[in-house]
Amino acid sequence: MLYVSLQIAFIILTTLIVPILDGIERKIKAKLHSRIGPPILQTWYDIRKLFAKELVLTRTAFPILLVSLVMVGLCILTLLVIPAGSSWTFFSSMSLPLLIVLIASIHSLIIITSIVSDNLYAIIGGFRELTIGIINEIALIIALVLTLINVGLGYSDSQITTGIKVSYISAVILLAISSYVASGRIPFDLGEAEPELASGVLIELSGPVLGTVLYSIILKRFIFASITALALFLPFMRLLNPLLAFILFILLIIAVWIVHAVTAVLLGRSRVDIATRTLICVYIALISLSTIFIGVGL
Amino acid sequence: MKFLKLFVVAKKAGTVTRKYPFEEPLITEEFRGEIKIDPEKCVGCGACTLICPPSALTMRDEGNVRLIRYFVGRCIFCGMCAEVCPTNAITITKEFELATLDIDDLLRDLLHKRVKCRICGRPFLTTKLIKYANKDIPGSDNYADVCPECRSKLSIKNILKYRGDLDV
Amino acid sequence: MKNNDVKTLAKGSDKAVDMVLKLLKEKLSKYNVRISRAVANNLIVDVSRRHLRDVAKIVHNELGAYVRTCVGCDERNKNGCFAVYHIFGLDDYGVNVIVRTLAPANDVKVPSIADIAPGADWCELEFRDLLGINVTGRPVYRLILPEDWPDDLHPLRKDVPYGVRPPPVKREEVTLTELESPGIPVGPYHPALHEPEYFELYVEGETIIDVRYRGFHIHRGIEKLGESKLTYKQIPFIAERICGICGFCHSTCYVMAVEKAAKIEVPERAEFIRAIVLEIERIHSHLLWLGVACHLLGYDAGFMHTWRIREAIMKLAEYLTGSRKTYGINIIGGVRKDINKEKIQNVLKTLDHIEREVKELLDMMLSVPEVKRRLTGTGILTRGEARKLSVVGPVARASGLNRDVRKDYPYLAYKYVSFKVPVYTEGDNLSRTLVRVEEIFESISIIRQLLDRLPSGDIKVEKYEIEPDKVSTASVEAPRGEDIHFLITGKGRPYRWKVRAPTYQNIPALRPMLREQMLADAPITIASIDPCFSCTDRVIVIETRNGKVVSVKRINIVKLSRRRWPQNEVSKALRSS
Amino acid sequence: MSKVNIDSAVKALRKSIWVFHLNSGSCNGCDIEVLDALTPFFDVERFGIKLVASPRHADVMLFTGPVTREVLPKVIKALRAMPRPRMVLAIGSCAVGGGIWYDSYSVIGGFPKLKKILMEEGIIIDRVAFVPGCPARPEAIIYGILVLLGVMKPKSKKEVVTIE
Repeated sequence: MLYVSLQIAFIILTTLIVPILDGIERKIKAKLHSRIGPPILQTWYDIRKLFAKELVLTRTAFPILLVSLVMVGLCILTLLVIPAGSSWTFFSSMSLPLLIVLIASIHSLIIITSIVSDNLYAIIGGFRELTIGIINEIALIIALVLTLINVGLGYSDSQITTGIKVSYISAVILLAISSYVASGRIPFDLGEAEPELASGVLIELSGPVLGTVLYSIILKRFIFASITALALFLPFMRLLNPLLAFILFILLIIAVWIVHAVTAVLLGRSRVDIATRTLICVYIALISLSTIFIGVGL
Repeated sequence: MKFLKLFVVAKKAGTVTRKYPFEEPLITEEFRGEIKIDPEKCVGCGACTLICPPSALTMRDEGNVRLIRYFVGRCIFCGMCAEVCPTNAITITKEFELATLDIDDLLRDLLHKRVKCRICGRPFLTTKLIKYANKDIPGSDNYADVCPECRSKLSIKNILKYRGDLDV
Repeated sequence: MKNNDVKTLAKGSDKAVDMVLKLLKEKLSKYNVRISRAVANNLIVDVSRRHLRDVAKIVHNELGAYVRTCVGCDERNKNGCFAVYHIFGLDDYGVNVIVRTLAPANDVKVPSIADIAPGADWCELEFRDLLGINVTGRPVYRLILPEDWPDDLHPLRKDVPYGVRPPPVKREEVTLTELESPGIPVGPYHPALHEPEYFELYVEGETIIDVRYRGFHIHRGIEKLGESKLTYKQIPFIAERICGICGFCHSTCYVMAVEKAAKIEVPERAEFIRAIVLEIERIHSHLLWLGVACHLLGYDAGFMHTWRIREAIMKLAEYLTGSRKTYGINIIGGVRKDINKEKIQNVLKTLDHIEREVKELLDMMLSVPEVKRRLTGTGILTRGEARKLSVVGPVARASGLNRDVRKDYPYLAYKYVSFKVPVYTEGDNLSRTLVRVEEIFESISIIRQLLDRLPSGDIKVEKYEIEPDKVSTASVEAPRGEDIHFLITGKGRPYRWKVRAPTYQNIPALRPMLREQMLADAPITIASIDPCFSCTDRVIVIETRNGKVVSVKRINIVKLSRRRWPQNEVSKALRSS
Repeated sequence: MSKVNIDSAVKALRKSIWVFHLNSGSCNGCDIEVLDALTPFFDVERFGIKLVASPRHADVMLFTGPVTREVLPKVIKALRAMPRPRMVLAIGSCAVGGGIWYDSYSVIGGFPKLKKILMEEGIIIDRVAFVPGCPARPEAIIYGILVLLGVMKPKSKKEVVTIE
């Protein structure tokens, strides 16, 4: 029962704090720019305002609204699958494929949103997302599997091993990179690249539709932060009291989010061909390393 | 890895934001803002309206009124008017908070009374300009309240009278 | 003439002009030309229409002169003809060769020289639009005037009054059908361009295969205004507003042209002050560019920090001139504001501070992997293309052409200071960035030297007379390259005043630069010439289709993308990994 | 929209203002000052102001330039794409009064004249604030936005002085 209520608490908490986390991200960015920056609640204000705005129903606005609502739903479902710092109860062997399917569908929905649109920028943006997405999704899935193999792909709590291995570290690095890429931040926010595509996939949206899409994007960022956090946290999870684990897990997610935010400020935007090339090199190297490490039992 | 120096750069600079409007703006003592025309000193000669590049300062004569209009909305804040003003009536202030919701709020009008010509009764120069001219050119009072047209007629008449060609 | 002689020659001096005069007489002896000296370093070659092309060939190809610009002029009330002035610059001598051709009013056409000197392509179309002088032997189209402008109304003709404003015609807008139309106006308003301009990039997948430029959205009719409404004294202020970034270059250029024509001796102190302000403007402009470039590469931290540093320069400019931009201190005969001891101290202090900060920042900025990778090897302009198009400024210098007006056509106080002109040979976006970066430091050193040597004395002369019918030119090295003003004096105001801003000469170079590039690099490549459209457009615009930067129909792009991409990209990436 | 509606809609915007920058043929002076207002020294993001890339997303249009003949149809399109309430901040001498070229052959002459054309096209502008300056300095732009949103009362008033 405790686990169920913790999981529900996790979802409720998440849906409420993500705008604030985004606000913190903007504040961090501003600080690194030597300026004051917006108030922490700014993203919250933005979304609230967008919902109060006139709904301009372009030809494609309605399907996009539907898609974005489904996207928010999917994000919440995904949160359900991520164990909120307590146990494997929800994260059985069935959860892994479920998680993968959910993440893949979130991505394809974003791409659908842009391809449904008539706008050229949105279409180009969509195709860019697709290119990066295909490569990244594969790496993300492999990383998830590798991590779980390392901590002991378990059917129950007892099977989780606690020792830290080299192969575990390399798998977590792979997972951290691919989930960062999946979170759609600079240098990999190619689909929305403002300078050439004028916000790309978002260009045509306005008012409540834009609000929903923006909200689902930050929810998505939270999910990917929590996947990295989960991989880091799994080996220790069993050792802790559920409530403490829950709190620590949330804090860890916030910490990962902040690391993501800082990384994004330090870098510039990549280009679709450079990005794919770099990512493929890095992923192939890391995957083979992890496999070798597992093979030799390091 | 030099790009990590951003932390150093940002830390050294600190937060530089000026919290305008809660703090002072970043203006220097040389800044040229809105101009102010001192109605006491202005004589309505219109020198400023001739030099003003964007015609933000305009002059219009209507009946017995001369309108010197300063339209802040078109002003380029070059300050040439202050340089040419013969009476130093124009000063350059540091005012830049000029935004309004109504464009008419950006008008500054000076209405000068015009003197009626003693002879033909048509208004011509402003009262103050005549006073100003009299101060500088003594002895011009005689013709001060006569418009240029009548004045030339008058002088021709006087010359003719002097030469005795005309019986008056 | 031996090369050595040229090297030791004081550019633009009387001796240099005489040498060019002799050279021209020798080379052009077969043709029926009259060569005469105009004011300062200008030579006028009068040539009939029949020999114009031959003369252009010799001057451009044999003497190696760059096209500076060409100007049309309505001189019907003087000699019953329209005149065309082709201005060539001999950088080695610092002398302008102005080739004048007359076209009688009943047969208004001149042969084109655009195939000989591609740099003259646009200016020929410009006088065709604005003065109705036809150009033969080349494809012609409307370049400058709005599409709904009547065909037979040429605004710069002297018989067209200033106030003429044909009512806008409701254009039959070529809208795309419901399915094809994005329904949202993007370009000419596009986040990569801070001004309304229109580039059509034809893409295949993400690779640009061709470019079409439709510019001249900011044509405000400045030249007409200067020739028919304002007076000599008011024009410096409008010249300054040709461009809000390099405005002081324009006003300096204009006043210099007038001063040359009227032979006004400007006090040395004024020349120093002008040069100081020009260099301050260059620093602000280059920092601004650097910031925008960072932003276009998605590196906002770079943008924010360069602009933070730039703020000190803006404050300095206001402190010295009274305004953050459009300084308004240039007048014919000198400047309006003096620099005192206290100001010198403050300027030096700010410069030290800026130099330190910029160094540190650049070190950081150019080490960001994405910034470095996306600048290197993109947007290449070869030396050959650069020479052919007579490009100017940092664009020319990054492609291996050693051109700098400050050295080639010395003006103001630049002869008293020593500085280096950075030249790179790669011609890519990185070289253009590095040229600008080095220029920031050179400018700082120039200001220090100028302040150190600031002579005492007056800052302006008040009494002067401007004789009509003098032909004069002046040029200034603006942050974006060579800015040139051509002036024929008139009564109370210029008879003809033509402005050729640096971007005007550089935009045609974008085509070779953008081809075969990735779409993602288009914004930074376009920005790498530091385009200033408001300068370029003083006069103009066109465009039929509502703004879309990528003008491949939706269906096609989807098809193209499906065919060529992402599979292609992925396989390429796989191959190279 | 009635006046009351606009006032309440404007109030709702006070904490989150997304702006689109529309250059209608300006000299760049005001445009770089608009950008300057985003940078560390002025940092308008502290008011929740964000520059967006599409007029669809915009609450306030930052309007610069004297409206050249060529951009006129494009400017109209951009303003039409903006959702209501349409608020415009006309920045600089050109946008407010047409600038030096207010009566030139290829210039319409500033926002007030454009507004009349927009009325004929059936595009309603709910509120305009005028920010004089050549170029308008970043502080003046910030002040203008605050005036537009009704946070600050405008200081400028029409002055008429009669001299005897």
